[in-house]
Amino acid sequence: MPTCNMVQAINLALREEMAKDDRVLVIGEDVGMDGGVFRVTDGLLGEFGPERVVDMPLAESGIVGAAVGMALYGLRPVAEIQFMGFIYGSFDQIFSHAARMRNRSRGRFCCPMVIRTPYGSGIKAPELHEESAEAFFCHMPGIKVVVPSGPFNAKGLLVSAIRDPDPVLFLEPTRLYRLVRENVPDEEYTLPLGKARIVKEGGDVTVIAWGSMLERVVKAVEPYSADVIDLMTLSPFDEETVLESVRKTGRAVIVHEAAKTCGFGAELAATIAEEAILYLRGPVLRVTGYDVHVPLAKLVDSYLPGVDRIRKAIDEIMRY
Amino acid sequence: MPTCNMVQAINLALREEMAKDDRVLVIGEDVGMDGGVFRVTDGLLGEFGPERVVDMPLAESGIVGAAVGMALYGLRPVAEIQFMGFIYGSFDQIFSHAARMRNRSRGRFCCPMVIRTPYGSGIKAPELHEESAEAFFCHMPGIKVVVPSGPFNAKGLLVSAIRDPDPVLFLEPTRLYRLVRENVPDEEYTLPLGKARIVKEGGDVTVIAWGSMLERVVKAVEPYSADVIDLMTLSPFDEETVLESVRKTGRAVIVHEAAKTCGFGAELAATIAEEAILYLRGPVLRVTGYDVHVPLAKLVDSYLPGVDRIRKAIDEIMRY
Amino acid sequence: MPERTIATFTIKRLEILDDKGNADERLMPSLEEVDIRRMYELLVLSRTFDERALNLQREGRIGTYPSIFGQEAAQVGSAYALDKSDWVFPSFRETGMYIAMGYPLPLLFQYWSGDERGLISPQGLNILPVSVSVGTHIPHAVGAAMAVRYRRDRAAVIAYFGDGASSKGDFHEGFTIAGAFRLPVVFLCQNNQWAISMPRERQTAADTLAQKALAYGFEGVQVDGNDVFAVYRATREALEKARNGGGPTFIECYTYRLSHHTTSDDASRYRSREEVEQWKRKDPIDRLELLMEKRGLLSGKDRREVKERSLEIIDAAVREAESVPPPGADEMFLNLVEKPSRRQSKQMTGMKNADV
Amino acid sequence: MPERTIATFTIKRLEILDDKGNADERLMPSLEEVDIRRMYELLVLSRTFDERALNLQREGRIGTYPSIFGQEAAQVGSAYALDKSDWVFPSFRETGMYIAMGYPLPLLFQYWSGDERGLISPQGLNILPVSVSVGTHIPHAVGAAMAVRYRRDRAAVIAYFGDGASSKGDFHEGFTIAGAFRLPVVFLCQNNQWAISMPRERQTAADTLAQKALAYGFEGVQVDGNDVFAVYRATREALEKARNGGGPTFIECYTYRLSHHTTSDDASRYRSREEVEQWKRKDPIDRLELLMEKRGLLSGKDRREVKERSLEIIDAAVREAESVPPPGADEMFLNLVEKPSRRQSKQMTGMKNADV
Ligand SMILES: Cc1ncc(C[n+]2csc(CCOP(=O)(O)OP(=O)(O)O)c2C)c(N)n1
Ligand SMILES: Cc1ncc(C[n+]2csc(CCOP(=O)(O)OP(=O)(O)O)c2C)c(N)n1
Ligand SMILES: [Mg+2]
Ligand SMILES: [Mg+2]
Repeated sequence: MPTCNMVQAINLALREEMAKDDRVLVIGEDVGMDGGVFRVTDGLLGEFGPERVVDMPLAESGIVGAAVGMALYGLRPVAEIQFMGFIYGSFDQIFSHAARMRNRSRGRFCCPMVIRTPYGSGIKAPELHEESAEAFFCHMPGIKVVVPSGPFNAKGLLVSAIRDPDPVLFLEPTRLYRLVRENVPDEEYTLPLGKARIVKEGGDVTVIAWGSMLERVVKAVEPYSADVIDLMTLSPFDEETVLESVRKTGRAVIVHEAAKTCGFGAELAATIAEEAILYLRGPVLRVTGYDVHVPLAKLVDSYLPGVDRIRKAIDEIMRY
Repeated sequence: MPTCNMVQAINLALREEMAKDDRVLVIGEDVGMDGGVFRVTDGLLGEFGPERVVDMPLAESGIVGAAVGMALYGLRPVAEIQFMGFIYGSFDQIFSHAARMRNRSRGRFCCPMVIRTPYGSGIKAPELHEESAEAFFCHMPGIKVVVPSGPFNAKGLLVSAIRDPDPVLFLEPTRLYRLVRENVPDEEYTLPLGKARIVKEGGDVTVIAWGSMLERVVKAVEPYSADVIDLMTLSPFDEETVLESVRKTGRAVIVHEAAKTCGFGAELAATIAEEAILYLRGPVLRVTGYDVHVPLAKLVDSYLPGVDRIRKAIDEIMRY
Repeated sequence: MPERTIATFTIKRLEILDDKGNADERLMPSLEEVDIRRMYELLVLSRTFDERALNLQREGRIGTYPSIFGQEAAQVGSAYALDKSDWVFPSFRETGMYIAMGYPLPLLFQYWSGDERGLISPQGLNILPVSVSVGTHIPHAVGAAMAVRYRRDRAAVIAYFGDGASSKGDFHEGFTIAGAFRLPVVFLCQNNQWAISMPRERQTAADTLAQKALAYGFEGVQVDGNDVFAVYRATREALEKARNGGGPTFIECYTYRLSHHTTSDDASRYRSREEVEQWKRKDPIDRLELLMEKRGLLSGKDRREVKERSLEIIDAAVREAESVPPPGADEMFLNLVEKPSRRQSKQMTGMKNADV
Repeated sequence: MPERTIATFTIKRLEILDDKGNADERLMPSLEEVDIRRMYELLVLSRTFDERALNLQREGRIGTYPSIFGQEAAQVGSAYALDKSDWVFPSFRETGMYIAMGYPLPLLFQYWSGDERGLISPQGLNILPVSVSVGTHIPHAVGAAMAVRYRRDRAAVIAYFGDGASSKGDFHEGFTIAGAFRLPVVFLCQNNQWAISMPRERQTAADTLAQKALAYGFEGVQVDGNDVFAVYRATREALEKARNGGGPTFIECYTYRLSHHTTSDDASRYRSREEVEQWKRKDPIDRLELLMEKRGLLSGKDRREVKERSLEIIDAAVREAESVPPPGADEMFLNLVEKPSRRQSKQMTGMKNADV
């Protein structure tokens, strides 16, 4: 069982699925010869050829739209958007089409496709290279949103995403791409979409996070007995696991790096306020990015929720 | 003081602002000769000529992008998107540019512009003609989101939006366009952005809504003593008014027609759960559209929160 | 600026049948009499559908409807060139194409009455659902053509759209990709001179839409869109080219929207009656009738019979459509995704129980 | 298909200065010796900036940086044709344009080190901030040109972008609008043959990018982008045409990206060293030096002096940039909107007090 980082794990998932299923294709900008700007698709061109690893013109809407067309025809395209900040140009294709084709045709046609994109802060890149725009896509019926937090779950979740009969947005936290290595089986395994992972169990407080925030959350909860939940799938999210934990601990802290207002944390807090309020001892706290645009390198660390801010929130909620 | 419907009130606001300020232009599809598909810009072409009432090619991204360019140059364009379902094609321009220009240039350039668009259900139109996608835009720092609920406030809010130094998305509930008439002064008045309106005061429960849901909310609360809050501006929303009311009543119900998950109601509920939880007697309830795509004419009424569903929620919360 | 020329291009126009009913025999596609008769029937059936739909709308029996009046030849002529197994990506004004492809007429009425179930293409027909958002379906046709190529299938792909769509970014991105990969796709634009109130000349400064293909390195051609033979011929050749690896073709059918944009529109606000009258003289059905009469393919009796038969077909279709029980409210949760989420299922149950 | 021709088009290419340093005198724009010398200085300064930026990046003193190596003539030549009062909409690879327009160099280093404040154009210069999202700034230039027209100003507007950008939908929508309104805007494309790893030939099947202008009904021209005189001349004429109501022009500067895409890229993964070496022989600075030497405008000593002076300017700029204290954390809340919301203000205060 090889140990690999998240880039390698995702690469492995693509490789295995492509080998197994000739309907699976990879399309995107610089995914071929270059192997992707993060090298996630490295080697695929050599292994599967230019018909299955397709370098596309610089046209995000066209890329997603073409993936929709491929999926309608019966293929299972995996489209890469080079950075999440460039997915906005394909918003219309995702929401008006990918997410609605099954509905519009009453099941006659569907869009089994994955959109992969590097996501989130922490690489000190230019503007629009560090976006965490997950919440937009969680407000779209018809599409799933998945965020892995490590190499092992990245592979298992991506395989499930590729096999899913409906469109899946797969958000890869760039900060985690090469941060840790884990044992990642090169035999087949899948992780179910829509199921959260309990990272750590405890009785006093529930902390909910995903992607690159997990690592900070785990540090922040050290002094406490906390349930740490890694959602992994944001849409549909694992309500049961969240509510069960909150009903047990009576305290909830939500952590994400996106701007606070209307971030996905709002939905979590709202769900808790609707379904578990009688169990709560105190307010549902959100530790998030501020309501600003992700700043450039010099300030990005001040923007991101750090261990300190998360710890403070837990300190605060523990006073109830 | 003429009585007018919302279409006329908006028309009046445009007319007055254009007469007063030669920086104000109207651009969009069919806004000229045709006067807009809802006749909102009727007569403006005749009064101000084709340089200020500009029929644009069928290109939503180009329309918003051109408005950005005009605003950067010092004009105050009011761009119309023909239906909210077609705003998705300009999502990138709105979020990557209009909302960021001031930030990106550190205040050297800014985008005083308005995007008007008919919004919401209730006119039995084809697919994508009945979208209520407000929540997306409330997650965007740098842009305001306004929803009028009647002719009088439509005029006052639109004038404020046009004069605002930053971009404003102005969502016009199509169902209300011709539903009621109100006295609308043809002299100048403005309503401040970011300030909610208390439609009705009461002690037992707070019901928060906006746009076309208000009318149903007012009917639904009849048997109760309720605070009914019309947010009018969703971003930034009037936290104080919301929290003050909820702290008083201890019960909160949020009503909107957009899909529930990650709708703007989530942010409201989360804010209440964060800032006023100790005052709450029961859960924060959301009565919303279901997590599906707005269905066509035959089913749209089943999709929309009706008076019954809203009343049920109030009945339920009153049991606490 | 004195410089050297590095490229030259030409754009051509194809016309076969003029409005007096004369056909250019050198250009005439090889069609049996039975084909010509069938084309005529389809044209009349399309127009009859359209007339009935406008009436039904006025009576409140269907919703907003976009008339195809004047565009029948562009739709029937192109669809007649298609194989059943081809993949068709329509916009929202394609009744004539649906009819020529053999789509069940009751479904069309059902759809326009506001029931999504009207968009379930029968198995064996690869007609994608109506795309309301102008031009945004073009990349889907391109993606499907990539899939056809990948699968080494013989199918061709066709996308239908209007002159207004040619301004959308997705038109450009789709065309760029189609050209770059030389894909088996035909882009069929019905330039009906108007995008709601926007006349073609103000939509783009290009003299023809056909020349837009030059930007993408493939062929663009203008055809008389009221000439069912020219449309048929251009489409058939483009489809053959596509199937033989010759890459995409952009066909601009030069035609006219004789009616309002939709039943919600009032075209008198923005265009002259004279313009409309002028175009009425170029009616695609009239000129085919003239040709058929000259060739002894159509008597006065034939004409009446074709029209009566069309009326019967449409009557039956309306009856069938209106006998379908309305969808249950839970229909909106079905076919949203393969497996509804826990929350969606809860909502569906809640809806049935009239919960919050 | 035998049809009649309804339109013909030609695309031209402008070259003046060849890589041996010979200029076509008939095409040579009227430039004083001092202009030629100034152009040379700007080219050298641009390259010197670029070299230093690459070094600083390696030392970790600035972030990701996109080199302009090889494209200096396209940038300096075009910017030299601009008036200070013109409006410039750059993409992200425009250092040479900034330098030729007189943008403060320390600000550029500040920006590339990850400090937004480097994008505050001095009053009097209408250079918009770097647009990272490829091609999406094109409609802004178009809107500004609409405003120029509306204000009856003499300003012209120019948008800079690359070959890759020509595939984006916003390129199309912007060009469509610019053509439809005959706006005073110049589209300057640096076709440097690569969009990261995507070669120009696979970006689009069009033989030239210049011909894409045909789709929009205005002029497109290809120029040798390594020829500062051709670029200057084409831009100046296009700007004059714009100012005189002649509408938009699309200029394709045919050039080459001699370096990696950015400092994060490794171009050896996808292109051959031979290709790069071949293009090095077309270096835009070398050929200008040859011409100047032939004309007695440049001695070996002059060359050294220009380079030394450039190094000094860059040294000073780096020093100044690095002496600027880093932004305070509240900078991210300032200039977000004119008046921060209550929530934003609370967050800013909270941040200062290290609250949640
Ligand atoms: C993206 C988008 N923008 C706007 C509309 C509203 N709208 C519907 S049809 C239409 C005009 C379409 O013109 P054209 O493409 O020429 O097709 P035609 O209606 O003439 O068949 C417009 C603006 C839409 N449906 N989609
Ligand atoms: C919309 C968008 N998609 C993808 C990227 C990532 N990216 C940055 S530059 C680039 C290539 C741009 O090529 P070109 O337009 O030729 O400009 P050049 O880099 O050659 O100057 C890509 C794909 C981006 N910045 N914006
Ligand atoms: Mg049209
Ligand atoms: Mg390039």
